[in-house]
Amino acid sequence: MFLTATAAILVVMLMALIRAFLGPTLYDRILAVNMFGTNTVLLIAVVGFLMGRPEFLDIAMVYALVNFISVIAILRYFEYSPPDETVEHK
Amino acid sequence: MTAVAVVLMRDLFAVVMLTGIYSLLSASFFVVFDAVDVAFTEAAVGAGISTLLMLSTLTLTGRYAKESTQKPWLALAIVTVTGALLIYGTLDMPTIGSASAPIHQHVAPRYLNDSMQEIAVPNVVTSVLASYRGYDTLGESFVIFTAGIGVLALLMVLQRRRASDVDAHGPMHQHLILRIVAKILIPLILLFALYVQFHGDYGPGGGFQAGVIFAAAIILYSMLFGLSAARQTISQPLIFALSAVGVLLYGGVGVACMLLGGNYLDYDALAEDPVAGQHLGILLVELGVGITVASVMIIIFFTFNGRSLSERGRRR
Amino acid sequence: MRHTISLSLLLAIFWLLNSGHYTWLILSLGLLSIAIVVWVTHVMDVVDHESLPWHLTARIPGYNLWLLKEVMVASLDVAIRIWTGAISPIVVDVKASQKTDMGKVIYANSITLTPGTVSINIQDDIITVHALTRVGARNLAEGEMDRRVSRLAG
Amino acid sequence: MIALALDVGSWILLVAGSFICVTGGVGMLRFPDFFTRIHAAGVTDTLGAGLIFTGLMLQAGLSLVLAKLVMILLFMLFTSPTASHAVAKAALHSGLEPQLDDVDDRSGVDS
Repeated sequence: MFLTATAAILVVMLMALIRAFLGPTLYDRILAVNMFGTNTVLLIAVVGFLMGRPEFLDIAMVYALVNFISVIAILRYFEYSPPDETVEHK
Repeated sequence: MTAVAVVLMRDLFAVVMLTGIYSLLSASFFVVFDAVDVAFTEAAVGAGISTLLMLSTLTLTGRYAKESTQKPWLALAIVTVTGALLIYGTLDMPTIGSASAPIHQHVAPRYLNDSMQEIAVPNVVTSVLASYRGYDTLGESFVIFTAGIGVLALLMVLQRRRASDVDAHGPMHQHLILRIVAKILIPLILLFALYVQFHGDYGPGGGFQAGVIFAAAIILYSMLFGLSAARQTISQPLIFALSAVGVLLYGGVGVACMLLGGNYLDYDALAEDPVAGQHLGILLVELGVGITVASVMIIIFFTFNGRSLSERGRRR
Repeated sequence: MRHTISLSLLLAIFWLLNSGHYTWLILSLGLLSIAIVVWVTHVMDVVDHESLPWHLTARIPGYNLWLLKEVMVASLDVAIRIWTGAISPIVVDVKASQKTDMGKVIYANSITLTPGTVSINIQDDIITVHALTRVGARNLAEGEMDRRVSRLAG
Repeated sequence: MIALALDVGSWILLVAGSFICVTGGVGMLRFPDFFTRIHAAGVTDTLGAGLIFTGLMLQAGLSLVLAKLVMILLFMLFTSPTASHAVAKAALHSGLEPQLDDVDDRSGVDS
C-alpha cells in the first residue's frame, strides 16, 4: 500500500519536473518547484513508513520548511528586484 | 538527468532552481538508502541554504550567463572521461548492502557494535562524527569559520556604503499575508532548530543541520522585515563573536579534556563516568558546531545582501 | 508579558510533542531553548496578538470543520475538471468585510486553500480572486465564507 | 478487528490521496496558463497531502509519530496557500495576465 503511494508521488514529481523544464514563464517554474517540494515531503513521510523508520518525519518537517522559505526567497529576489532585471522574462 | 539540464540552461535563475530540485532528488535517494543524517543535511544545506546563497549571488552578478567565446570541448572531454572512469570504478564496487563490502569490515563494525557501550548515544552517526572522528569535525568547523571570514574579507573591502541607508523598510513588509504568517512561524522554526540541535544524540540531526535551520529562520525574518531590522536584532559584532565562540567552544572542550588528564578531544576525561563524559563532550561540541554554522551563514547572507542593496542604491 | 507567557506555553507544547525524550537533561535543554527563542523573538519584535491569536482559539475548530468540508467539495470538483478539461477561468473582486489584518489574512488564505479559487491580490479591503469556474466565483461572491471569517476574527 | 479496520481505512485514504496527487500533476501539465495551474497545484497541496497524511496517521496509532504527522500537515496547510498567493501576486505584479474565458467580466459576478 505504501508502495502505491510512493509510485504515485514519484509520477507527480516527474510531472512537476516536466512543467519546471517547459516553463514557459518564470512563475510556472516556481510553482512547479513548490509542487515538487510538497511531493518530496509526502515522499519522505511515506518512505519513512515503508521502511518502518518514522524518524524520517523530522526530515519531512525540514523539507516543508525549506520549501516555503526558498519559494519566498525566490520571489523576494524577482518581484522586488529593480525593473531592469524583471522585464526580460515577460 | 536534472544535472544535464542544469548544465544546458543559460538562464542562471532556472539553473539555481533546478539545482534545488537536484538536491531534493539526491536527498530522496539518501532516504531510500537509509542514510538519514546525510539526507537531513542535504535537505537543509543543499536545498535550502545553498539555493538562498546562490540567489543572493545572482542579484550581485546578474541573471544571464555570458556567452563564452571558446567552446568548452576540452572541459567536456575531461568530464566525460572522468565520468566514464567513475562508472567503471563502480563496477568493481560490491553491491549495495552486501556484507563483504570493505566498508563493513574496516572500522564500521567497531563503530556499530561498541558505540553503545562506549558512548551510549543511540544515533551512531552522531557518535562517529563528534567522538571517533572528532578531529575531522573540528577541522570542518574551522573550514566553515574560515569561509565566513573569507567572504567577509572579499566583500567588506568593496563595501563602501551602509546598506541601511537604502532599505528603511523590508521590501516585503507591505505583503500582508506573508507578514502575519511569518510572525506565527518564526518562533516555531527557531525552536525546531534548537530541537534538532539537542536531539542529535537520538535522531537525525545535530549541529550542522540545526545551525542551518536557525540561520534560515533569521534569513526569512530579514527578507520580510528588512535587512536593517534584522541587523538591529542581531548586531554584526555579536554574530562575529558567536562564530568565533562556536569554534572556540569546540577547541575548548578538547583543551578541557587535556587539562583533565585525557587526550585532546577525549571526552572520557570530562566526567567521572566515561559514558557521561562522552555525552557532555558531544553535546558541547555539537553546540559549538551549531553556533558556528548558524552565525557564518547569517554573516554570509547579510554581507551579500548588504552589498547588493548598496549596489542598487548607487545605481539609482 | 501576557504574550511572552503564552508563547512560552506554546513552545513548550511544541517541544514536548517533538522531543519524545523526557530525561532531565533534555528537558532542561528544552527550557533553555525556549528561553533563547523567547528572547530572540522579543528582540525581533514579532510577538504580539498577530503572532499568537489566542483570542480566536475557541472559535477556530468550528470554522475549520466547515472549511474542511468546503475544501473537500471544491477539490473533488477541480479534480473532475482536470480530467474533463471543462474550465472557464475568471477574475473577480470580492469585498473582505473583516476589520483586522488577521481576519483578512485568514479570509484570503481560506480562499486560496480552497482549490478552484486563488486570491491573487489584496488592496485595502478588496481581494482579487482568480477562479477556475464561474460557479466557484459566484459561490464566493455570495459571501458565506466572508461572513464566517468575520464572525471568527472580526 | 479494529486494527483491520484501521488498515483498510488507511489503505483507502492512501490510494485516494495518491490518485488526487496524480490528478493535480495532470492538471499541472494540462491547464493552459499559469493562473489555472495554481488550482491544480492546490489540489495536490491540500486534498492530496491531507488524505495521504491522514492515511499515515491511521497507521501511526496514538504516539508521538501521530503528533509529528499532525504538525507537518498543519504546517503544510498553513504555508501552501501563503506560497501560492505570494507567487500569484508576484506574477500579477510582473504583468502576467490571466487567460480568461472572455473579456473583463469583473463587475458581472460580484453582487
